[in-house]
Amino acid sequence: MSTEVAPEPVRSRRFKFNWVDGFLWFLRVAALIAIVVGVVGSIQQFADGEGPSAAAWRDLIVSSISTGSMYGLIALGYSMVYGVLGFINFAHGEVFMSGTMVGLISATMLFENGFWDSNPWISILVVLVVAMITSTLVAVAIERVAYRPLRGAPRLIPLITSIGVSFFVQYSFAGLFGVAIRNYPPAPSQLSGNVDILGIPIAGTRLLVIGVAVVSMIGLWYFVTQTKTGSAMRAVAEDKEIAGLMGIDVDKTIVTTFAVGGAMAGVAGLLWALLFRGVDFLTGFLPGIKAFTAAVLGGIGNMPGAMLGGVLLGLFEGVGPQLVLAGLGIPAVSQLKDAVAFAALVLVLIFRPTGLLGERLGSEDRV
Amino acid sequence: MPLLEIRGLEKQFGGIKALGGVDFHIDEGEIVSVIGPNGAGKTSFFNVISGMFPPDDGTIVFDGDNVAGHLPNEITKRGIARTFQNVRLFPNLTVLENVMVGQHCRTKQGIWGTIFQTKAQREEEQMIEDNAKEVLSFFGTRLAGYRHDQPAFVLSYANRRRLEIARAMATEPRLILLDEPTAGMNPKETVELTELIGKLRSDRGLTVVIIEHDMKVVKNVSDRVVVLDHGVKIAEGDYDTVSTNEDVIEAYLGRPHGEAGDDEESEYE
Amino acid sequence: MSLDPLTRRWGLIGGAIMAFTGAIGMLVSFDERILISPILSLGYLTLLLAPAIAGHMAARGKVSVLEEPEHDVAQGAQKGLVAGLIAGVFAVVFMLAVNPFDLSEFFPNINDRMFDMMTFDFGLGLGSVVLIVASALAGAAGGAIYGLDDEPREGVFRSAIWVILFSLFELVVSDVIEVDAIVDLIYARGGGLHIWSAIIIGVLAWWLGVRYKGRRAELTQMAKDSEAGSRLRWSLIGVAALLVIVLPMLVGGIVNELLINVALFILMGLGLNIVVGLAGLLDLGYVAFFAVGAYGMAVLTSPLSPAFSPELNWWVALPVVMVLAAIAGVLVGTPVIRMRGDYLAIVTLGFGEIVRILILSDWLTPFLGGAQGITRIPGIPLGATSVSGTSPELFIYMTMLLVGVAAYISYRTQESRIGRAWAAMREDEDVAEAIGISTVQAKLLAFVTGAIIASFAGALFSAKVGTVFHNSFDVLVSIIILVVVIVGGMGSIRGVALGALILIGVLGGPKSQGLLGEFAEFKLLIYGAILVYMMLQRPEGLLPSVRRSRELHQEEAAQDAWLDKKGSFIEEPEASV
Amino acid sequence: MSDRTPVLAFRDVNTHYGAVHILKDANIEIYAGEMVCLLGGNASGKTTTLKTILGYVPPTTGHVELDGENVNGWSTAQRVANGVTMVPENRRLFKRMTVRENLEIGAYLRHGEDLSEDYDRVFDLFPRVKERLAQKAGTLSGGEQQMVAMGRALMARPKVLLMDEPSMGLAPKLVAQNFEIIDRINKAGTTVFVVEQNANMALSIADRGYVLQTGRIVLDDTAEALMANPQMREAYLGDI
Amino acid sequence: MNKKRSLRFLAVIGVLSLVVAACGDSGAEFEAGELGAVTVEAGEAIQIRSLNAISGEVAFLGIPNERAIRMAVEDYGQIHGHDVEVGAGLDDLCSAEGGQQAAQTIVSDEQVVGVIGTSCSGAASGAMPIINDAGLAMISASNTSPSLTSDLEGTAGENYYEGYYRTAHNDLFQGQAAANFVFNNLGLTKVGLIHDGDPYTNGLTTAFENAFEELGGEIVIHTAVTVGQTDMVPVLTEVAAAGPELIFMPIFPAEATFIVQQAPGVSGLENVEWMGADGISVENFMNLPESEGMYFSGPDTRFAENTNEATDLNGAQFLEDYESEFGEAPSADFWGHAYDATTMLLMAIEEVAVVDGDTIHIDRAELREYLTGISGFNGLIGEISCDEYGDCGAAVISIFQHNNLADHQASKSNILYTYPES
Repeated sequence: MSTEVAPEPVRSRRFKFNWVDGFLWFLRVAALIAIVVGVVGSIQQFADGEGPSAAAWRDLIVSSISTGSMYGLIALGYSMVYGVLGFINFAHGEVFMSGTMVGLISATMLFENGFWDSNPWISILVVLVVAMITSTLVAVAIERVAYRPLRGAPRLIPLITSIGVSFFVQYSFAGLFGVAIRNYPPAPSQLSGNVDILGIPIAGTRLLVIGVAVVSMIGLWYFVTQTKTGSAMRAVAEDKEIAGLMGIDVDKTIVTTFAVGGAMAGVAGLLWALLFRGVDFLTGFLPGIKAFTAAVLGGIGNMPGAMLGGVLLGLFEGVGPQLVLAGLGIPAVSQLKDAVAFAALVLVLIFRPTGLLGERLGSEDRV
Repeated sequence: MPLLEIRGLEKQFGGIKALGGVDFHIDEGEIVSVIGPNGAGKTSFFNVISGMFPPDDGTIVFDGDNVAGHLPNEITKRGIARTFQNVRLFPNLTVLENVMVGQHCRTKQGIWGTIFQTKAQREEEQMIEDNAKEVLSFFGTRLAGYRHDQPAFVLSYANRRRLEIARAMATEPRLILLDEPTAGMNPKETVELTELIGKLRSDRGLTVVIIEHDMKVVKNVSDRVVVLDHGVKIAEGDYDTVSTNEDVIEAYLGRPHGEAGDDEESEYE
Repeated sequence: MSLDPLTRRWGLIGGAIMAFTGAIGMLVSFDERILISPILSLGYLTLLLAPAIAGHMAARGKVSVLEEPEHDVAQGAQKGLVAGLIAGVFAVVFMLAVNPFDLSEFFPNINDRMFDMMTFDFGLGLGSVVLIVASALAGAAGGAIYGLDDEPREGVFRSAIWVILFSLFELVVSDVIEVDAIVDLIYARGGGLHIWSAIIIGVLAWWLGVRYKGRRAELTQMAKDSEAGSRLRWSLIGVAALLVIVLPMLVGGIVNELLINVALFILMGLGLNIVVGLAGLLDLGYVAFFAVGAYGMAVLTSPLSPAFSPELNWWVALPVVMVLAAIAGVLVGTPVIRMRGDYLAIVTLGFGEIVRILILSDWLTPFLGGAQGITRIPGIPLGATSVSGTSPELFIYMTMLLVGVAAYISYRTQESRIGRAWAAMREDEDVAEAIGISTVQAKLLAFVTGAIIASFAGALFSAKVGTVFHNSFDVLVSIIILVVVIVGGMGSIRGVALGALILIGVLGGPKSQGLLGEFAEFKLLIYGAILVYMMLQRPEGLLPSVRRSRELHQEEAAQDAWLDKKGSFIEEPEASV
Repeated sequence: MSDRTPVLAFRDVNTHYGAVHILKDANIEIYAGEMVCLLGGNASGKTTTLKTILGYVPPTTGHVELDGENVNGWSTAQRVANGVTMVPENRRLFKRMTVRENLEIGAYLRHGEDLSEDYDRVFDLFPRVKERLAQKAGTLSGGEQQMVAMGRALMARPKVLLMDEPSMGLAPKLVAQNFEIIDRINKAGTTVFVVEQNANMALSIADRGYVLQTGRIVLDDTAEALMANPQMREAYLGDI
Repeated sequence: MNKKRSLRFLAVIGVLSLVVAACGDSGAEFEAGELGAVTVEAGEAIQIRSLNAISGEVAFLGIPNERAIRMAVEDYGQIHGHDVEVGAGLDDLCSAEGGQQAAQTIVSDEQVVGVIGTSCSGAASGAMPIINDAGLAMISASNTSPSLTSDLEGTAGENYYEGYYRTAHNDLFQGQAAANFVFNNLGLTKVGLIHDGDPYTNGLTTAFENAFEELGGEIVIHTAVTVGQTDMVPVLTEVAAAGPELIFMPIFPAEATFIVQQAPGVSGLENVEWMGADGISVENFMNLPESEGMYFSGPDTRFAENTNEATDLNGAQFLEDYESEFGEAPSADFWGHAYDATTMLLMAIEEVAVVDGDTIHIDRAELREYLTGISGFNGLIGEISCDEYGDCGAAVISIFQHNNLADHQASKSNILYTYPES
């Protein structure tokens, strides 16, 4: 799709007027105007001393980025599976939830015998490992049982399967763990305080969350681009048949992909525990959809895109309502948080149909 | 006035110039072959003409109107039909349905007619079916009889190529673009198809542009041959002129065995 | 005797299922439903079905295309016994492993009630032995059944299925029979069949099956052979229509209420079927159109609509609602028109959520009532009376009328120029465009038609319930409609109806109960399991359309011509957008 | 020749796809150093033959031998590790990966071995490839891609190189070039098994040939004899 | 399954036989009122039904209600020699359509005399048209929406139907109580309100807003979270920006948990007081360290001393029985209301029943009339009197401060305010 209008017939793009394009242009312009007016309104409010204080804005932004980086980690799993198998694994949110849920058992046990407070770092590490192992196992099991028999099926089939898996895992956990919401023990005191970064106080847990996300992302990037398994993964993503011909065990590589995606979801599970503490069997649902949105926002199949998409989505939904909608004079804006997130997705896709970092495929790939 | 006249056609994909200012024309009733090495931009050329991609620059004047930048369905409606290099049928539709759907742009019954089963709608459906059968009969017994109700995916490779041509014919085009119609066919089938292409012109009055690697086919069917390389036209003329053109030999045909120079480098460029 | 790995595998799977259903509390919860009084509850059926199926599968062994399967009762029973034994031992090991710990803090359903249930109230010691024996016997029975010849095996299956159906659907049966004396003859007071009535039903099912063997096949063949427009076809249609008209009179309010719920989902299923099944646009936000229909009708007819309250008659409001839905279809459809597959899925899902969030938001509360919804929506005026959910035996006819309209629209479009264009677009969008189909038009038409059909459902819903709240329109509804379409058979009208009947009618919908109220807690678990099972075993759905089953069984149906097809034999993910 | 062990052999192989009988009692023997071609039209079972060699399609009866060993039940990876490599039709490079990565993947199963010698061999055959090492494979021209595809296969140090339709859809010059290279690879000691529809071209460089028709091997002779076979001339060589 | 369906069966045959059947059915000497009557033959049980949210997110509310209903029926014993049967607990799914469907099930059995339910106000709006049409009486233990009864000043609510009663308090009542407390006792004038999109929570915040503004206070922000939301920083930032002195959030535990846990990370909320309502005065929320110091409004649950006059059971005894039977304390605060509602219904049945040998006749219109006339009934929740719109709440709202993390039951006794002020 061309994003430019060229009215003169000689330099002919899609010069012929087309009302779909017209409508999309209308949307783009309307959105831009709304955003500009809203932001100006908010700035005006801020200047008038209304609306959130500077400190509140700071907290909001930091919190949005940390939530967003958690989305990003989950989104990586969507993106990796999409890259390799070409379908959206709706059950990935449940993979994330399982890590958080089982991690809770270890955290509760550690808390009950006092280890949590005496050795917070080791405790967090233990929870991290438990969450990662659980999520990895769940992801691999799902692949084995539900997706492997579907290799080669039209892509709608595994997608629907993943919806089924998602229900199944959710309600299995509801049955196993009960439906009540449970809470992780409060973050150890060493973490709950503020840390000064360049003179700006930032909540320790949020900083840790962002740090863990960055480290995981770098580790994953190294794994995918610099190791043999990583290049095998990319090869399988591009052409399973040929990868198999080169001696790559395609099934094993796919399992690896699920495992790595699961492990990242497990890390996200720990981050969830640090950020929100409360867990129930539906914990994976909304973050799952958000992460999926983030993956698409960044350009699905693209790993840096997933991370970027996650952080941006966190910012859109966290800061967006306050920054744009409040400025437009809409009441109770944070209620519209999720609507803003999805609207942002629609807008981004209208501007860039392949997502932010999604590749525009060349003619060879397309036709 | 030529049926199709193209000037300065340009198209880039991610920094790679697929078409670098191609001029081209074809008169009503002509059969022109487009040849060139792999990756020379032949298929991109078809894609741009048929509207799959808008050109970056240039004009495509078909029957007096510039159609550059129009949507593919609009271009098809104006009378340019095409087939695809790697055969793209609707595999789960029956043979007959594949052809019937080709007449979409020549028919007009909408949702109301469909829901209320108006007389006009019923007549049109009948007409679509009759036309489709008529088009299929063009291929003799190959796609006739029980084949009508078979899903397209059970067809043999050659029959799929034929069906794709039939589907293109059903759009009632004036110009038909055939992308490697004989690829993957055995010599017998190739000969048969070559004759068929001739019949497209003689029986159906179609103008044909064809991309082909099989030089026998090119020699047999074309009035004129256009050679593309790196998105640029490097030669044009009748078969004999083109096939002896040094640039064409260098870029595309290669020298017959034994004639190759000793210069290894040049051989593998 | 060496252990066949397949037997071991099925035994372990069976055992895992036993342990799993116990640990999630399913067995205990199902135990409250008596099937055959007093010997069998749904819980024990579930518990013993696992080893029985394991035994059956173990006896079946590996199925080869080339060889006729062998049927031998003794051998089947033996294999089944071993598989059942393994399953039972697994379940016991599970119980013994978890028993020493107090896990109730984390696993509330691993509790005494579970142990009591799984050990048949005999205590852990003796009970374990009993469980193993019972499981082994169930496995042996399952295996032996496989070993039977075709005819008796079918007889056993038929009897078992009918007995289970009669006991599960006690509510319907007693609602239809209506005469207390007869109901009491069949069912025990506390629920469940009497033993003797179960036996009679089983024997009858067997006998009728044998007696009319071949007749059914003959009949269906006859129905198939009857040409469209022929006398036979018309009389068949007539009989079906008569049945549909008379049926609601025969059943009571509960079943009619249930049927209305089912019909609403058939309606939405038919609409979504046009979008997804025919046009191939994966819409995960279909509920948005349902919401537009429901809220549109509420605003137009309710005297309590907050801002704008014309208090129109339902019939007058309906066309307005349809127009609103069509506009919504265009508004949602246009931005996504250039998006494909998965992008379309997430964006439509987003639209669905946006609509729900906006309805709820305090921002639009002055217009749509926000959290307080819109109430006092009048029913559908019909002559002197007004039909609403308070009289389901009349309202069902309204729903059926609109279902009929939607089915007719689907049926007509499917085999027409428009239907072919959709089919082509579904198969290959680029090519469809290249052969002269305006995909923009085709997509919008699909969206709009789908939206209008969903708005029918919404309009009915408002009039039926009398109130609308935002929580009736969450994303789960979209997904369940999709599941209905998929399980029933994409692209197939009959399939959608069957899917809705089974899922919504039996298991229950997102906001309604099905016949099996006991399943409520586990409804979505079962939905998930059904969905996965269907996708693995019968991805085309229960009653698929021809095209759809072609698509999914291309490989099997293909002649060797297709084997040499160009391209890969492992399908590559298509490059997106 | 029967006293030697064939590098690759089919022994009475039958394959089914669902209920469809594809290969019917196929017997093929390929000896070290040979260049053998398998000719056949569409739907004759050529692709199935390749899939059977690589283990994607299990024979229902009969077996495939590598170096005299029955390899039924081996995974594709095992077979590749034992010296079977294929150059697929249409090149099929990993377009989003660099040329170097493509070559590395060719040597995927050769863990920890020094690859410099193999690189040299590839660069020797295709000097052009060396210049393009850091480029994304998708940006190369058609001819260059063909070279990388062959280089990638050679990186596995195959005992038998399978070529799937090396002339399909290629410009005449490229077809000639391809067969030239195949010839050279064969002369350099690699056994080559070419599956082709273009019988003229294939027979011009092959030692022997098999002709496959609807799953059955109907002819099996030296290249010269096949060229001279009148049936052959009519059906596959385009003389009508 | 013992149900009388003769009328419906005959409807199929035709109007004529319907008339005949109807005549034949009412041949007894007992004269039924305009809503008809239920005749319980010898040996049969009197049928009542329980309709509560027993699955899903709001099950914590519905399950103790249903249990209390069963306990009440058991404690009450036989009525004129007939057992009382509740049948399987019906689920209102906390939604209008769920309520409607369940109501359909209830009215399909013509032997049913009355219903105890629903748990959620939305469900009542779906169920009542059908319940009312069938002439039944329904008493809810936990519906609080004003629209179901009246505005307490003599105007019927928009969803008021005859035959509807409740022992739960009207939101307007609690709104007034909470507003009074905040304005008068705490002396705060700037309040932020958070609801969660549920009709109940939204109704309560709206009631608070009206009452508080009436008193002269200022609602600086009235916003909402959504059910299932976890990231509360944006909404808290929005609230903080408005500068409230107290935040009143009558929402449910899941979202409230996230709010109190994340509030410390938001600048501007450091000195804010928090107040919740009965939705979160539950164990798992009050176990959170962050919940300490919060105020809670809700029905006064100091029922220990109150005795239900129909069963002679006091609150302390009830809780003891409950714990011994179900192994846990009730998960919500409306058990007393449910118990009283049930005994009220049973008492009404007993009073209006016309005994005819072993058979009894219960006239539906008279049943309603009796319920409307209830006055000064002593229940667990206090003295119950019904008004003409069915509000029967004992109407004591108490507000306590959570000051004892270790023992939240003790906190519940730390009552700072009760309404009406005595």
